[in-house]
Amino acid sequence: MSTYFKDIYETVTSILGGMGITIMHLFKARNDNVTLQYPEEKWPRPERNIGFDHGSYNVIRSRLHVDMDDCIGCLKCERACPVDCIKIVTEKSPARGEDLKDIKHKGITSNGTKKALVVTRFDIDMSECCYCNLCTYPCPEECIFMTGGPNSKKHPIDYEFSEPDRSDLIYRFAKPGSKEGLEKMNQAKDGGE
Amino acid sequence: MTVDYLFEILSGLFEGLIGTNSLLLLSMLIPCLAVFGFITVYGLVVIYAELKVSSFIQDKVGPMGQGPGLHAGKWGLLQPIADALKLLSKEDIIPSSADRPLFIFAPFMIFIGAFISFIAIPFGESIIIADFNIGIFYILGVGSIAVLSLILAGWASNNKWSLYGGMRSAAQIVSYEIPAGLSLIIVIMLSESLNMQDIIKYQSGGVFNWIIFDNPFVPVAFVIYFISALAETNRTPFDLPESESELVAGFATEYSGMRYAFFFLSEYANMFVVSAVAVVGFLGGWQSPLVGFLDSAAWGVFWMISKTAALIFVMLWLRWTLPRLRVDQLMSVCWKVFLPISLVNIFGVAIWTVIFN
Amino acid sequence: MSEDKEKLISEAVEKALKGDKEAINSIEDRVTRAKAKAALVKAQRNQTMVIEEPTDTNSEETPNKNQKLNLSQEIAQKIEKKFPKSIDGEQNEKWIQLKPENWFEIANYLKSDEGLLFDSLQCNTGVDIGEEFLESRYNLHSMKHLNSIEIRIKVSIENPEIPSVEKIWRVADWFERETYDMFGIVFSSHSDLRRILLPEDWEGWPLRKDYEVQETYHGIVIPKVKEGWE
Amino acid sequence: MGVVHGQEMVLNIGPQHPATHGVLRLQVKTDGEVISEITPYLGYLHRCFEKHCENVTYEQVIPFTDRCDYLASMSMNFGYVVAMERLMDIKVDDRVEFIRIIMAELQRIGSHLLAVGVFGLDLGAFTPFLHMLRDRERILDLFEMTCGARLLYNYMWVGGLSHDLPTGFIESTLEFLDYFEPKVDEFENLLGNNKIFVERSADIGVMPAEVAINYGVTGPNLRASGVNWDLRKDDPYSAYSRLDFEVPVGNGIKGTVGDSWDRFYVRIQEIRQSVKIIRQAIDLLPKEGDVHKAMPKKIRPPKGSIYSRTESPRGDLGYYIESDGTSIPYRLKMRSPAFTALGVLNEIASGWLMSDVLAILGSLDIVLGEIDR
Repeated sequence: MSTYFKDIYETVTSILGGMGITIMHLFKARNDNVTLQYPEEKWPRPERNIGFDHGSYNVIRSRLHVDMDDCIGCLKCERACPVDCIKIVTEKSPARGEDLKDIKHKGITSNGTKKALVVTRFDIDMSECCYCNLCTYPCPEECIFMTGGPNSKKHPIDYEFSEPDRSDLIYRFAKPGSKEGLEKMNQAKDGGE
Repeated sequence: MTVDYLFEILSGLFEGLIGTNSLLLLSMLIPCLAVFGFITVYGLVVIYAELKVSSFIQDKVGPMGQGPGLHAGKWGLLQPIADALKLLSKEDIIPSSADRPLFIFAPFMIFIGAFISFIAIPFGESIIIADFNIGIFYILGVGSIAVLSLILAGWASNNKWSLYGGMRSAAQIVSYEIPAGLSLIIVIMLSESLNMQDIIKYQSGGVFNWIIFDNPFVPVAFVIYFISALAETNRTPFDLPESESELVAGFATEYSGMRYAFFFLSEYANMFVVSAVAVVGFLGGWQSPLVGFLDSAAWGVFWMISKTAALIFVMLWLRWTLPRLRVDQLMSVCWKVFLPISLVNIFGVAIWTVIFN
Repeated sequence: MSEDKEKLISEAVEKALKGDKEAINSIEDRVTRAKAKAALVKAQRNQTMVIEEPTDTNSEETPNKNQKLNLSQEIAQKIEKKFPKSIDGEQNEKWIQLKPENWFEIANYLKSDEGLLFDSLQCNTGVDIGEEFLESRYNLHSMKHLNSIEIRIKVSIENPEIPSVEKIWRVADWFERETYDMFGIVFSSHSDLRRILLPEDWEGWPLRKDYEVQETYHGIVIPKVKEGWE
Repeated sequence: MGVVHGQEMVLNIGPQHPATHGVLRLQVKTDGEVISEITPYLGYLHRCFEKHCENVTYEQVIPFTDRCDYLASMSMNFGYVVAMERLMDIKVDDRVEFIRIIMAELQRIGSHLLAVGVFGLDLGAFTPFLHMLRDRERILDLFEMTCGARLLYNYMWVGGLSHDLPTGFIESTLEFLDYFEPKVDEFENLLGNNKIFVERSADIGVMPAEVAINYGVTGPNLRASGVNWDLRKDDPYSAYSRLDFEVPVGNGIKGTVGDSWDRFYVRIQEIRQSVKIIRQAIDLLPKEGDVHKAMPKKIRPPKGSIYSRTESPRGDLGYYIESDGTSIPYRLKMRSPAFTALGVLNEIASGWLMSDVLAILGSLDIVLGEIDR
């Protein structure tokens, strides 16, 4: 009998205790709320203090980006990718370390390396990318990176990318027409000789 | 009564133009439409309230936005309308193996149950559609139609989860009618009437004449009634028939679109009915808490609705606080706790009345 | 590379190791300098490894390991005594190689003997060790004595049959099903030997090294090359 | 009292069901609401982890381990790198060790918060679940700050870490801990002490210690059965031997030892212990150090095999690695704790009501990604 009343007492007190906690949250809703009103407010959140210094907050892993002017076609990123979502095709440059104006090829990277290869295809399938960041470390020229990564000053954080068609998520970074252009140049060279 | 009143007005207006029978029908139809409109508007409001209360309790902001279109209006006020439109425009799916007529009939039946309860609820001294002399009895009676329709929905869906939900709700609602009824018996004992208006008039004269403050046994009866009402309307912690983590959605698993909306709406309508009965029985109905303070027919509607809204808020508040009971615990709470306490209460009230009055 | 260059490099590296970095930087030829630097790094790593080795033995893991090594042989001897000719091949420091025949009785002994009490089967895995042999490996652990051993049972790929220990360690039920699923090792007298992770009608044993993916599954062609890519 | 037996009904809970925590199918035999037999069917989330690992290099395995237990990716990384470092005899810096411990314990808090919250959700309590998600979100913020990813980190590498800690991380973590500690009490009051919750979980699904050990159940589930077994204490890896913390065990306060409530309680207590560990680790963390120092240029472990265990939030996480001396694993097996925890379900949950079975399933805290791999 005593457990009967004890149970009733415990039930009532614990339920009232729980209700007390929830009503406190209800009244403090304005200060406590953690919702990010997404399209208007974006990360990094502008007004609410979350305790981080946004200036040093620069390692968000967003989509991959390649600075083609710096790429030397060493294939290290392709080999590092665990899901094989990077595909690179290179061809020998007719003139090592020299700009090829016709196909907008730059001969020297910003680190000063002379390029021996022309990258005719540099495709990244972002729909397969697993955002592991493994491709960015081996790059000797630091030209492949996640936007919002170490080069975030050049490329803003951009984590909302959607496409109506899945094939649009295959990013083609190589300069358009570089393959044909290169062929033409080689032909012209052959003809000249 | 409203119907008679309307009939008089209408016969004054259209005398000789339309037959008496048609006029009577018309004067019945108008209040029905009004009730339907009230339920719809109230449904939208309470859905919004539920969204907001739950969000605030959970440290969120709930539906928000700047304007119509992509956003749900200022403070998300358009959210319930968007919800309703979405439900209305959804494809109506009837499973091929379902019992088609029963499947279609069940959601309307549960709505009818909630709908016809409304006609006996008084919103003011003369604002009541049908002033039965057995008002409370009537509401308890038609409230049970919900059980039938839930079983119907569960059976007709031809789905094991729905069947579980239907069976659970049958056991639950039938059991909890008993403590709810026994608690209301105290009200009837004190007011010596089954008529809603008489019960309210018995409580006239300020907040301390309300039945809940009549004697120390009545608050207990009020709590028992309120909890039983939660169980009857399938609200947490008694939402076993549709417990989403166990039975997917219980009896409503196979329903979609408009039919699902009817289940949804009648749950909220039932919440209003049981709260209104609690207000009439224990909290003075449409009467102002202070004598002479905002005490007119229009303010009567205000008092009635605001008291009911307060009880509905407690229901929402409980829902977002408590976990759910198990089937056997639900039954043992009813039969082992509420029933004996209700009986003791009746004795207590009887003895108290004999001694002190 | 010519011999004098090699000599130059080794001299420079030796100097650098003693602290004179200029010895390398002063090399004129770029290629030689780079090679010298690489050699220096290699030498430094060797050096640090030499330094690190003694600290390794001081850390708390190593004595444990030594103890385990002894334990493994000790238990192997015990098993050999109790069940003669059940040890397969030579005794090993790290694991016990058993023949499949007596495995159920040995497992029972390992679990119930007071001195051993291996009451927990930590892990069971199959390995395709090549040369037409499969191996089932059991990692046992004793909650009381805090010992761990590894047991390996080798079977031929034609007739991969090992007695089930499901009745001894209940956890073996699912582990054995998984090993069966992946390697096709049949655990005889298992009560419910079905595939566990793959669909029941899948063909082949995926983790064997000679596995080839089936062409179609329920009429669906299994893609092996990425579409729209090449 | 006579018991009425009805006709037996076979019911499929899942693969699409709100309470199965992923894609799990439980085929149950029911007699009314009483469930007499449970047969789990796995594999709906099978992503060929082990087969993949035989085709990628050792570094590339790490992103795959992330995806096994997606609620405790740090711990998954941690277990793998510890196994690799044992295999290759690499000794890493104190700084790396303590950063790893901070991350693993933060992850343990996050994972336990979700486990406890979802357990409440299975019993119908919605609000505690969202409160716990709210705090887990702050932990994910801390992770995002460190390595840029919120869920799948690829943060711990063999011999080091992918990034050093960012500036302000320690302050943010301490700030979070100060904010978080009182919240644990609130969770306990809101959910754990609620009488309805106690009634639903105490004495339900009792798992005695022998059964737990026999079925290979580990981690909080085993500790709830009263067995003091924690790899951080009993087989210390990383720098855990230098930290002072207790191992909470279930003691049956509200019911029997090893019931669902104990499993809840042990997790709540472990959250408190993790907070304690993080504070100590922050104190012991060396200020300077290169997190890439011990990383080998090319990972080619010597020929041989290793079975290495670490304590993930769900229990003993074992990696069996067989190396043939190349840079690609010859065989890599993950012994996942949730796999064995699910195996015990039929033993402890048959004979209970349907609601109880789902409550027990919730209390075991399984993650299907890790079970199916």
